[in-house]
Amino acid sequence: MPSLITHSPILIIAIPLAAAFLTLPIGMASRKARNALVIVSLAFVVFLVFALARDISINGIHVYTLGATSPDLTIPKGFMVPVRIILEVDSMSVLMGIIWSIVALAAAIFSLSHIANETGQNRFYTLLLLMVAGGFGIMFTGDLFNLFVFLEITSISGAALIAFRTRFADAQEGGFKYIVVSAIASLMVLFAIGLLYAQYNLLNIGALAQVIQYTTLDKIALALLVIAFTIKAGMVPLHLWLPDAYSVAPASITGMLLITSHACMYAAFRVCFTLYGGMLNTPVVGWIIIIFGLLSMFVGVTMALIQKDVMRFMSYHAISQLGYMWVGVGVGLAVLGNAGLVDSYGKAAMSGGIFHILNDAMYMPLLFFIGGALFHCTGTRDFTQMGGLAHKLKWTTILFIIGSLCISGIPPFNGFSSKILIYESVYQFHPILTIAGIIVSILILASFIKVFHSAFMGAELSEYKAVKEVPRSMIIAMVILAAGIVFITLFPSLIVNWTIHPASDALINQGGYINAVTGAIP
Amino acid sequence: MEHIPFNFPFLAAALLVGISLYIIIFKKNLIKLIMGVAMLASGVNLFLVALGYRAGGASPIYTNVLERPMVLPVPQALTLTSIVINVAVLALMLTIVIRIYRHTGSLDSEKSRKMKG
Amino acid sequence: MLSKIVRTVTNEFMPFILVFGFYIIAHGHLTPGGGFQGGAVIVSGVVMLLVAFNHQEVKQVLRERTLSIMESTGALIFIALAFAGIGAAFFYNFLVGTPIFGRIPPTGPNPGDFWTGGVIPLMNLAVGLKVIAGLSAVVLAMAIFSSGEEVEE
Amino acid sequence: MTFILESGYAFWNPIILIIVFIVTMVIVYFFRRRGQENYKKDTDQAQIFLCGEEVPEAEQRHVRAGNIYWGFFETLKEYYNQILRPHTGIINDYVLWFIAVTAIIAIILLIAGLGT
Repeated sequence: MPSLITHSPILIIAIPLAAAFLTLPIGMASRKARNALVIVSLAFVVFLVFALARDISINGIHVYTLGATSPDLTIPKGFMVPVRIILEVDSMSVLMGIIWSIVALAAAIFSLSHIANETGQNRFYTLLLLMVAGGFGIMFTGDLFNLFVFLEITSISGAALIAFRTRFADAQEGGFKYIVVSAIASLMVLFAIGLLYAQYNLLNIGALAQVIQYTTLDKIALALLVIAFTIKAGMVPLHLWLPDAYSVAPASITGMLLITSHACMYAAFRVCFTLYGGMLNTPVVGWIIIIFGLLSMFVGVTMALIQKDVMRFMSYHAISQLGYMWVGVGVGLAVLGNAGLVDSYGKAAMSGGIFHILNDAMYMPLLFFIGGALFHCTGTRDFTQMGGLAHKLKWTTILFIIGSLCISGIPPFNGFSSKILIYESVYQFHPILTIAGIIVSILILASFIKVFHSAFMGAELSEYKAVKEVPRSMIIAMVILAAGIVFITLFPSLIVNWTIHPASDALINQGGYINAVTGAIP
Repeated sequence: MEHIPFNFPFLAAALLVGISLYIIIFKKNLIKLIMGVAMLASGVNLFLVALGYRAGGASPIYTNVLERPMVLPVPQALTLTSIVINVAVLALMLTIVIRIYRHTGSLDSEKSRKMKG
Repeated sequence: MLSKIVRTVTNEFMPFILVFGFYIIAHGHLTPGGGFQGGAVIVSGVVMLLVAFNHQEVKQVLRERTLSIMESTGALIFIALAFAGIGAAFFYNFLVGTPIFGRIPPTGPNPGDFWTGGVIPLMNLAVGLKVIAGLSAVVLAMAIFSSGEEVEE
Repeated sequence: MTFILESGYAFWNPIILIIVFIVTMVIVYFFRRRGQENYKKDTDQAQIFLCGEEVPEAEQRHVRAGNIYWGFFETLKEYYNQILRPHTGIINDYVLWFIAVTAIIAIILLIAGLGT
């Protein structure tokens, strides 16, 4: 057991990777065995992530060096700097890992029946598991170049999965847009890595953070990195590809793609706080992040109001929810240079933003899954044609009510508890941010009332007489996420104290991240 | 490498990146767009390789016995990884474009806009 | 299908391409090259076959199912080799000091000893297998696609 | 303690809200029970009265999503015309936005991001 935890950072990445290549030979023999393999490996990963999280909450940052004689030997004998690939997991990374593992498991369970009638299912699960491995890689790596590699793994498998249902022309288009945007963004990340490597001869984030100077080239590298991760996360005005790609993917994949957006957001925060943290004494970068967040909140929700496609509607809401997190964490970044302000409200704002990531990762995939369930039942994504579905889809209706109350921040659901943390702390930085947040919240509620009324309420329509309740595996997947929502709703303080506050501390504590890699060497 | 000399490879890399961005933004043919992405990748790769170059350096292979300083091998390893990844990206892009062509019968990016707004 | 001359030349060249590709894969730990490069060389031979012959004929030799299994096997060998070192750490080079590829070369310029590198040559072989299968499948799929024929899953 | 979320200025306890919600529901139910006794289901009392007009079928009465919030969109027509303009659906434009925003942010950082 102790050695399992010691090796857990790499096992969490390697087990989905190994399972990905096992699905093909096993799937040729038996479909049931393949499904069991996928579910069991992902469930084991969930277990490992929780064990790792417990270990980190006790022992602090977990460092794992690949290929060394001992996993904690970050700097080999005779070297002054880390040369090997290093995984570095702190409280923030492991929080993202928890989110990703739960959503991936739910998405795999949802896929069992959602894509049951498609061809090439073996490849679907191969790509899904590759995407899981890539996502964990983004979250856990302590090395800039590996960040790029894992980003590309996630983008390639994500694009292939978006275009997976080859009979739909729009799915091909969405997949193409996604891969072009991702490829260009990744190349920009590589360019920025080149700029940093040219000056410091280092690729490790911790070691780079120790020596970084904030020269002109560093500023350009910062702009390239932040904007590349921003477009991958899908913030306004760089969000244009996001609804196109999300609305055509299979619903289980849309839920996972949302978490890859969160992962890219995490990467942007990691670059801002850990890599450049000591240099950012001006609030400029913080304000850039806040403005992206504000624009996303407003444009996302107003664009969602006029949508007719249910998945597209949810995608715009996803953008608007990302805005809350950027505003919360951006306020923390803007006051980072001032220790007094960080203590008085900066840290609280960051906690709110990070708590909102966790909440969003529970209810947004749930809503995407419900969109997929509606598509599964009615054969259309256009909710202006739906009506009276509550008569047939009882479970789905209840889950939709939970999800929509959460996203609009209605007490007592968890969406409210994170939004109140953001509102109260952000108000002291600038009151307009809180006002904007509340207005957007109202618009979100209005738009969900519209969908709920038109799709679920009303008399039973004749064209949907034959609709049956969605298959059991879909309901199980949605109930897993809903159970997460209920748990966070009932125990907000337990979650905040156990995961959220350590996560925001980990982002602020640049020295701790550096020390974990460079150790005693000054 | 405290100081990067202004020399030719960087100029070529910048030129490649510039041309490829022009192609990606202004050419409406999807195949040309993919060529633009491939060129962008080449530009970035050239930039990376050029970073590791040292004037008069030998290739970093120990089996060629040369008593000269070697160029940095790390950027070459990075470039190689990036090339491998770009092969996968390009193959996927081309496959999807073939599918788009099957569905719409056109390679114009202005015609393949089923989703907007 | 191209003329008889082209087909004959292709047939004659194929063994040389295979040998050269395998050389690059096997000497990846000593000279420039490795799994991907050698695999790409061998796949260039597959491309030559596709040009000289019809894709229907090539498809009968390189079945999609075989290629998939080859690809998965290559990846699994790679991951298994990485897992095998987990006694120390993932990717640990556990073959150093053993008779298989275990010799330690002298530091500095040396003529190159094939039996060095530990797991690296083995990993190169695994990667080569994967790249050969994967890239062949890509090239074959493109050829079938562009001929307008529908691919079966 | 595990139920109470301290935000620094106030606290938030979901259990209190749930209890209040349940109590309110009980009160509402109590008042509802005291409603008119003479209301009967399945009689003409339950029929819809539409100024004497013929009442349409249940299916026809459903208000579809396209008709909801019409006034809101009519008021914000100018805003929506502006905001829909970048949403062209053309991949080239997406990349143009990306490059333009990168350039702007880089210039902002070079001018204003003085750092230490």
